Amino acid sequence: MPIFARNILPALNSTVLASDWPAGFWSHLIIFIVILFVFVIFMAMGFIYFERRFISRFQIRIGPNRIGPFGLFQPVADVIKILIKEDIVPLNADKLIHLLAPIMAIAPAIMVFAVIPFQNGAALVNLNIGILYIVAVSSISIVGMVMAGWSSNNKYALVSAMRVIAQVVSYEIPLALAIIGVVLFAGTLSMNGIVQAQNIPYILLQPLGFLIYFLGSMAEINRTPFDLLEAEGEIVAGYNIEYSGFKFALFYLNEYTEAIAVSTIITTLYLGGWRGPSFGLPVIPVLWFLVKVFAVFAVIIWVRATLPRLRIDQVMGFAWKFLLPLAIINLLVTGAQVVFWPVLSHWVIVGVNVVLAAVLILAFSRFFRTAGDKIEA
Amino acid sequence: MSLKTETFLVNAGPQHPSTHGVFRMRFILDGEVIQDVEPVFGYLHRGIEKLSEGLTYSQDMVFTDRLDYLASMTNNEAYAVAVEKLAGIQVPERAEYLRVIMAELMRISSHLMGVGFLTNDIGAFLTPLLYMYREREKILDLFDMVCGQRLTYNYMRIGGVSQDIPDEFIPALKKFIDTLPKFIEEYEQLLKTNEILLIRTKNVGILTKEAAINYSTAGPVLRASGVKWDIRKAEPYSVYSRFNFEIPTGTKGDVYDRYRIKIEEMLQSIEIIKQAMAQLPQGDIMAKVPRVLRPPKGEAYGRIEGPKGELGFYLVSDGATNPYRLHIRPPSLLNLSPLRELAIGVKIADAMAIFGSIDICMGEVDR
Amino acid sequence: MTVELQAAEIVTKLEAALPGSTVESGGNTVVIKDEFVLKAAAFLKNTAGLDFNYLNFLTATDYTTYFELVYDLVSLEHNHKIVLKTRLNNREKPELASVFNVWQGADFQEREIFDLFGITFTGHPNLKRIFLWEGFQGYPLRKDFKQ
Amino acid sequence: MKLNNYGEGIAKGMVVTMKNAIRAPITTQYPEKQLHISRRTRGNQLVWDKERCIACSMCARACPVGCITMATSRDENKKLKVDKMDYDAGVCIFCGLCVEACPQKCLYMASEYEKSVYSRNKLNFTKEDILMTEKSKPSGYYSPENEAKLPKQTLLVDGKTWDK
Repeated sequence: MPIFARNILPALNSTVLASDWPAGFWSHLIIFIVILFVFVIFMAMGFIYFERRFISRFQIRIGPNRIGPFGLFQPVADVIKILIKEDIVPLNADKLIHLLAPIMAIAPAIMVFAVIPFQNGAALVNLNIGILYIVAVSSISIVGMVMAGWSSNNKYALVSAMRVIAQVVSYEIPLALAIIGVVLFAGTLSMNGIVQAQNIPYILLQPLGFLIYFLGSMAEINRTPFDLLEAEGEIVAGYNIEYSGFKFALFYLNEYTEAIAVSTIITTLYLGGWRGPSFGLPVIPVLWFLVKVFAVFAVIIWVRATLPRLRIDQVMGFAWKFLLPLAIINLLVTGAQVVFWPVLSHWVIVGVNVVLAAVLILAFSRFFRTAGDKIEA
Repeated sequence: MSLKTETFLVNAGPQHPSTHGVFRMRFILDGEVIQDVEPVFGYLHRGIEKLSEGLTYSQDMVFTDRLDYLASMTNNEAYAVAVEKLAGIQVPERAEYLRVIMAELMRISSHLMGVGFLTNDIGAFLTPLLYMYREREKILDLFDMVCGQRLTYNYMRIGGVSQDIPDEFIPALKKFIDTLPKFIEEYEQLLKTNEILLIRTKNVGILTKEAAINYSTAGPVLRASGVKWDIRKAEPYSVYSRFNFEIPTGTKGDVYDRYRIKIEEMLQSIEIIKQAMAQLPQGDIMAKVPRVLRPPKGEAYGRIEGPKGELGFYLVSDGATNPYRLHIRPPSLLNLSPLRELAIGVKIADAMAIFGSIDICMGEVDR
Repeated sequence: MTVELQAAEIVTKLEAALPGSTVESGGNTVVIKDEFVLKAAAFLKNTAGLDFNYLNFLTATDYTTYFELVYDLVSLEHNHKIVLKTRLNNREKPELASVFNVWQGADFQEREIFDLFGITFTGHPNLKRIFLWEGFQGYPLRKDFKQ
Repeated sequence: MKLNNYGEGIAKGMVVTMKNAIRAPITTQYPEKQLHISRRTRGNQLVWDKERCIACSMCARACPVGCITMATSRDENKKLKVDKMDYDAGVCIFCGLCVEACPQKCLYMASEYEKSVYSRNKLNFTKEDILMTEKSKPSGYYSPENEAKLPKQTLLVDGKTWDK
């Protein structure tokens, strides 16, 4: 390390990156990583608070309002409480994997934020393959969950781990296909580039793609109606049933980090990211970004407050029989539009795509047919 | 190619989020599919039948509150009906009408809980349940007003009811009955056509008509399977013969039918309460019953239609102040008997839906 | 309205099919000999016109010298009912044929009687204690049970 | 082909939940806001009017769980008097049968519900503890004169009182 630091780092700094990074590569990196971590943790606490308050409104309750003004410090109290709990490892657990699992789960979820543009160019790294990086990294999280499920030596956890593997792997495919539609329109894989290309939000240009991505990502982060892996009515708490204390806190944080990640990705891909009337002030785009993120999360909460849970075979069937064909059709249509009518006004395409989405959903609604169909996973 | 697999045993309960109390199911699972299930209970066994033998007839009333604690009023009524049959007591008109009003309110409340917990079991995060709690709370308010408790009412007495209703009861009841259909309509919008609810409940856990009869199921479970059997019509007790109401029946006997039956029955109960309110006579609320009741030697079986099915008390008297034998026909326990047959071959999630749709109360199962 | 069938009517039919099975009768109650329970149950269920397809409840009473088993039978079709009773005089080792194969609703109720009265039902597929734990001493609903 | 089940039911349900989200919550903040409970509440305490009591022990005999222990003796005028009247609120099931049994109507349930204690033996009350004083709040259970004195019950059906 000393040799590396003394010789190679300055070389890197001065030669390769000096021009791009005004404060020097490493200081830039460290500062921004710290900012990101703080951002993620604060956002997670904000999300926890927001979810609890908002869902209680749907359930005609008040929600946590005791600690601090409007109960704002409730998440802080929860964190303190959870951290001072005893860390219990089951006797027959695979101790090493049991320890590594939460770290394995949370690291990729935080890594996603490296390429999220909070403002024009304000990302940790403006990768030119940003979206590809996200797709690659975000699916590593499930390895942690599977490790947790396996190492806990608990049958509920094992069932949950099996469910999460089947579910997340299936939903990766329609998810990626839906993203390609956006990429085709934007003509770039860079997250910042995609935002810059959105003169009208892609939710209008890609209504079907948005729907597929939204549903798929809800399955990916295991929210209702796809929250099979922690279906408390069936397998109690799922993969993290044998976790307590700090390790459980990491899983809990992971759950919300993934929710934030998905909300930010949806905001970036479909809702125009940081774009919005800025009135010439430098902070406004970040605010726009946050408002959109919370709006997306509000919809997710709304869905959670309303819907029951699907069964495992129905979840799998939904991915393969409903989302995947739709995603492929969407991709073909988008490709055709980009290749054959590149000069056509965007608003015409918006109209065509909205109508097409409605027709396709109606046509595929036979999936919800209830007469005696046994969909085997 | 075949993989070598093996089944494994999973315990759901006694502490499990969707067992409605301390109930345990031992699943033998092949992956997600249930190969065998054995219901295990007795965790809440308090020996009420034995305890009752040691106390007087009027004191036993308080134990019936603790049977099905979501429907204490009807338990009270069933016991009172049985003892009255044994001792040959004629109940005054007004008391009968009050009993009908209370029993139907209790039925609405119990069915609200049944539907709410069913949606909870199939994964709706508390929302429909909490909406239904709201309506149940209004009913509990009314009960509280009449008898001073929210859960263990101890309202019915042998030969009548304990206290007359206060003046503000009827206006409050009217208000509640008028607004309830609106809220039920809201639940219908929330649940009736919800696609996810449909695919989770339709064609799941089909209990055929023959099986339902053979397994001695009762109440909504039996009616959902298409058997038109309701004690209120089959053997009208109290003043039920004076009211116009329908007995809703299902066609298939799946989870969805069991859910629909409960909603339909609530609407019928509203009709009964409206008629009972209109006909409510003035007069006594208690028959002349000796302070220490000594029914003649003999036995009697009194039954009513409880929210969960036929609830009956089989009493044997040897002429003393205590019952010689008191047996409870628990609808919850008997409705559980088809559980094993229904659950074999389905996935865990469906088993929970089936279990939720049977709508049991552990206080009554274990007694 | 549920019709309570007169016992005399049932007794004649039972005696015709199973001679010597009934002990006494009165009101809506027929008392039969314990060895005829299974046959009488099958007869009552499968005979046209009777069709007692619904076992309403099944319970037992301890009369200190003998146990009395009560089968409350209902026909949902004809809406009539009858009470079938049988008596067991053997207190040490009471045994009775299970009616599980006639009415499956008897499953839990027979287990309950086994648990609380100690009456063994031969032919029951899963006869074990239902409420109390294995190894509990005594049968609580017997009158001579002392804690 | 009949087009159904395309998500219409889900959308309807979402509208219902949103409609409820705009409504006022029905829960109340308990210690700050206290609702009027039923006038006939069978609260967790007994109130005993010593003056009217004839020491007949009917209450103790009516109790199904035996939480009232009474000991009586004759005084010099051959009148019964209460020596001991212990009431164990930890065993009590608040059925109200004792109140009903009292021929003199000198025993009341209390309309109190904030009686939690840290130790179970603090729930054993002697006759001095349950004695009727100015502070005790007898409820209207089986006692119409008390019922008339108590404030009217807050009802969820009425709505308004819960919203404020």
